[in-house]
Amino acid sequence: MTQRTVIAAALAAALGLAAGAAQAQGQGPIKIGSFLAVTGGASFLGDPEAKTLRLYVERINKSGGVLGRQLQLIVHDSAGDAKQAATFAKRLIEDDKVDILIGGSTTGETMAIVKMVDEAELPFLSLGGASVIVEPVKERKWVFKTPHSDRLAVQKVYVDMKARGLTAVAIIAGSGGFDQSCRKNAQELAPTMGMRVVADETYAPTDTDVTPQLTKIKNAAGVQAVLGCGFGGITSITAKNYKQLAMTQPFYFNHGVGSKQFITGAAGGAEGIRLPAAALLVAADLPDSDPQKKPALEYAAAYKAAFNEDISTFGGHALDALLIAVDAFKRAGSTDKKKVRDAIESTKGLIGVDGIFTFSAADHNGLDEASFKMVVVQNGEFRLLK
Amino acid sequence: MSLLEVRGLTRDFGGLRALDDLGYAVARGPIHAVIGPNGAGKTTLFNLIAGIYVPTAGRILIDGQDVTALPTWRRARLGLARSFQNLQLFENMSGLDNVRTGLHRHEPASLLGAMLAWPAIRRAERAGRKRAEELLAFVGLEAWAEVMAEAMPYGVLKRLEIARALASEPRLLMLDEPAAGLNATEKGEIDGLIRKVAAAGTTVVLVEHDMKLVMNLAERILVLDHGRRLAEGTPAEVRADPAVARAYLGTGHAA
Amino acid sequence: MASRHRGLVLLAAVVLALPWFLANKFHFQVAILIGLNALVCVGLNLLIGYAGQISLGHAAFFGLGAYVPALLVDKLRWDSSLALAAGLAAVGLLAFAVARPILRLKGHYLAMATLGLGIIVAIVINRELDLTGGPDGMSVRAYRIGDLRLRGEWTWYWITGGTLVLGVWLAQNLIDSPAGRALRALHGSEVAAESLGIDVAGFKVKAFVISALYAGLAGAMTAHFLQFVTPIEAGFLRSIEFVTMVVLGGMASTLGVVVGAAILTLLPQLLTGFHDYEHLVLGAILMGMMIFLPKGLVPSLAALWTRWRAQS
Amino acid sequence: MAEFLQFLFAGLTSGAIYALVALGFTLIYSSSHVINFAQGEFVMLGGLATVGLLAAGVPLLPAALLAIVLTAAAGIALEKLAIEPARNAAVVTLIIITIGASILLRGAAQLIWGKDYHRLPAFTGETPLEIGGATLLPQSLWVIGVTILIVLGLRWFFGRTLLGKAVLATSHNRLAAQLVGIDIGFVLLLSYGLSAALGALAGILIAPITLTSYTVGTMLGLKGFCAAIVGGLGSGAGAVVGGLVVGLAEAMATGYVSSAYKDAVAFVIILVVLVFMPSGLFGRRGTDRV
Repeated sequence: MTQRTVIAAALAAALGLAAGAAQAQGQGPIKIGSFLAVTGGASFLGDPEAKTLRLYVERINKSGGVLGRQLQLIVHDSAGDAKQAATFAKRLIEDDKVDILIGGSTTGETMAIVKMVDEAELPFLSLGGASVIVEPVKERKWVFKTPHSDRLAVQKVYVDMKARGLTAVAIIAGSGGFDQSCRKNAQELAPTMGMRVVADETYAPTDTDVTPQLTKIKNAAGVQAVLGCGFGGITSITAKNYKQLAMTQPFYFNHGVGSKQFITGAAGGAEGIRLPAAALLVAADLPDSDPQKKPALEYAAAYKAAFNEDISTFGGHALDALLIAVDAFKRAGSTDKKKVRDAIESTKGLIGVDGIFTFSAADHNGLDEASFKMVVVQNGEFRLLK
Repeated sequence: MSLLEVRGLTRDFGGLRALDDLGYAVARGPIHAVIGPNGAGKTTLFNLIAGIYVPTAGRILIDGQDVTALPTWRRARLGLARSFQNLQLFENMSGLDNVRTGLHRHEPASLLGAMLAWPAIRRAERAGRKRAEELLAFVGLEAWAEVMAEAMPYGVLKRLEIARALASEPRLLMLDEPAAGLNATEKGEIDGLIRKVAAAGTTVVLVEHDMKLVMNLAERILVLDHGRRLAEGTPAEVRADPAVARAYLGTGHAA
Repeated sequence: MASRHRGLVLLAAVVLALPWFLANKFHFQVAILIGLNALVCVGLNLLIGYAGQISLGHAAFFGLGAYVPALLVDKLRWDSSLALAAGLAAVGLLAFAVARPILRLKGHYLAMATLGLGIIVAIVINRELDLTGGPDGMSVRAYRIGDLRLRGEWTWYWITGGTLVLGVWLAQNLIDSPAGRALRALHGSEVAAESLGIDVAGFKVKAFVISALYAGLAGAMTAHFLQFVTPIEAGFLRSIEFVTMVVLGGMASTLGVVVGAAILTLLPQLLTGFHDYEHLVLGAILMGMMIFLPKGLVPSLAALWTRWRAQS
Repeated sequence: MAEFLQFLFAGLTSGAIYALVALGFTLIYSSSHVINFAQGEFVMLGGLATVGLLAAGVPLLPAALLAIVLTAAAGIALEKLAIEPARNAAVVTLIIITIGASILLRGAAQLIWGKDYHRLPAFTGETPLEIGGATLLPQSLWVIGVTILIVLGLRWFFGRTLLGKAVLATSHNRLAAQLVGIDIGFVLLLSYGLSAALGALAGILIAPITLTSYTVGTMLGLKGFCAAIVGGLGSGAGAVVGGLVVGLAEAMATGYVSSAYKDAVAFVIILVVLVFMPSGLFGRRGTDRV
């Protein structure tokens, strides 16, 4: 009968039977549940997101909390795995009975739970990039997202290319979800924006070298500009290889490279590369009149002080989600899920670090496009492209 | 027709010719033995007959049927069974299950049927269990039925291997050094066991170094040396053959 | 009662009793995922535990089992059951096609070949963006039987529990049969098995296909239950997870692998509180268990229990 | 021609990297018949430890040496604490133990050095060399050169030194080696230590090219395993040939076919090689002796 004992013990321990789970609603802290890709391939997203949430929940609590209640943050590491994300989301909803969900660092993690939050009728702020997360809005009553749509990133790049008279673009993209979404957008947007994709190469995020792919692009006929889609160490390698091959076409990346590591890792190869990024990345370059400058600089300073790391734009997505949630709780005057959802949907002019948010029944992303800037790497720093 | 016949059997390992153009026939009935000094090609011959090795040249016939191209398991299904020089028991199974595995060629082996617990298979299981228990008793191992093979002493394993081979009700049983590593008492038991098997109608071919045992048991003996036939005949004939004596004395293997 | 049914009855009792102890939908979801992983492991155990053939690529079959029916329903509007049958047929065919050349290999070479096969399938699912949605995964429609849509934890708990019990029953029957002994025999000694008339290559192929079908069915059920699937389900790490479940719980012990599946499915839930230390602890637990209980949890504990009983 | 040369350089560089990792696999497999799935983590440890020590103000050379020593210690600890106690366990159990070790090492690295990726400075500058219209980074020459030196060194070690012969003897027949007085325990510790040191050295050499982070070990380990298997386990020359075959095939497939399935190339090669040569290109073909 050893088997039964083992099973019973394991289940009892795991499912927390002993714990008196149900807590009186409304009396204790406001619970914010989060599942993020803190480790694994997408940890470049999840790690700063988790750090930011912890940092700011603590700060908010120190200054008295929200509605006179403390915030309680529960973060689970999904490691970027959609199945794991779905299970943690279920746990947050059913077991922890959270008042709002923030998370899903990636599109996959998010899409795995959109049906779940709809059934649970729980407000959910996603940090994923793809626009399908909030579209069609009719089917996404409870889902909102804070990052700029990754489609917008490509649009920005194309607009900049066209302004320089470059219309024939080569794509070099990683095989991850974030990268492939960018690649797909680049292909789909090209005809409507008067661009032509003349080369399309792929690499794995674990590759050690991309010179073969770049050599093919270099030798392809008529390439006027190159767009890289990716994130992490491999983007630095790409930039380095680009320089090694002495390629001369203007090189663009999507917003995945918006962190200082990209520049230092590329050993000079990042110089001159352009990318779209939230204003956060170049806050110092913003005019003082820009309403985002102050909060962005403050966030950068606070993050650096707490973790001794430079901010990335991804942590900003989490901060904005938290700010939107807190704002909604305040305006709803309670944690009633329906009221909080409505409050989020009626958010107006909220100044976040990603931009200014104005949600509506027709727009669950709510970001103004103006806050998505084109940035260039100059002397080893991200600078606002003027 | 001979139960087993090999014609022109040759096998090279790299540059070494282990068996050279050997002709050999085994008639139904008595106990046969293959002897010879170390490296004479005895085990190679067994492995060629069993189908573990592919011959470089030559043919192998069982009951007149050419089996040279057949894989080992098909030859086994024609009624060829064997024991191994360096024991090949199923260590992950009990004594009884080892013997039951020997019944394989007479049992319905359908996976689907087994999974769905078809009555025919359950019936075969009950009958097989009984048969295996009988065989264990036959070799005197009733007490070892539920012991895992990995926990059995050497002498027991030797007999278990024979019981397992017998379970397939072979026409021809090949025993590779059945007495090797056994003490005098155990050798006596094996001797008796082989006689019992032969008496029950199974043709036995054995490779053995123990000349006393061979001369006692075998009715016909093939002597190999350097992969060639040196002599063949009754124990008395072989004993009298000067070439045999030379070969054995030359390598220090006095009979 | 035949001894092979004792474990089955125990399992069925656990499945029947468990809902009394499950407080909410999350608990049910974890229980369902345990059951589905256990289903994979019961099949994989036939291959690894009994037939002694390692596979580091079974997530490929799990993933195909999830994707093929999902795609047939989504793109071609097939009936769910028809799509499931087609999915299983595809899994079985692939397993059958690759089994013979691959299973000639032994030990680490076999491990590498199965690993390679798994990775290739995962890469294909990952790369065929237009078809599968790529790395971000795809939504899966609820399983329909006529007008009935199979949805919700309660429904899937009983479907999973029933399938698992059935799967264990089939596996136990197989193990305790001539064919099952043939599988164990080729694990013990291939040459002896051949010499007894066992078609070693054939049985390896059959064990491979059957274990692939278990994985494929579990994959399809997982996708239908979660209504979402990503290429991670077909990936290398998932394959390793399945093998670890089998080895951890106890090779050649059907109840053992169910326990192994339970432990490994629960661990992320248990360890999530360790935050940054989670992987450190997970690695230490895996190593510790395998070092101190090398035959797996259930067989090792069972042996201890017998010894303890014998002493007292 | 320039194009071909460029693919060739890329393939040689990657191939040499895979070969270095594969040599580590080979070393451990030779002595203990264990496939160490934590081999890639030694590569990661070597690179990250050097980065960490550099950041702490240690100059490059002592930092690298210290990192190699630390990683070798990790290898020895793995053998002593995890492999040795489980030496009689089944192959698959040992695989799970080394996988557990790799999860543990990755978890530890992530705690110590964080999740960012880092770069080591190139040993002799970043200015690419131009050869026949193609370019090659000086660091690639370092990788290729050191790989050649290591292969020669290992050949000397196994062929000319008593210790090396003891390792070989242990690999062929552990019992016999023990009988002639070889200290098996020491030989095993040595080969794990050496293999870890080799991994660390690889990690340091390639960090200027590939960058390094706590996750680099996984795929490098897999590719190294691939290379070791293609070459035939237990053969040093096989490991190098295997590494080059995989690296060159990836580069040429990317260059002349398509990059979409680049990361599948190594595994397709594995399947093709194993179907036709079940023991790899240089592996010993065993016949069952019964």
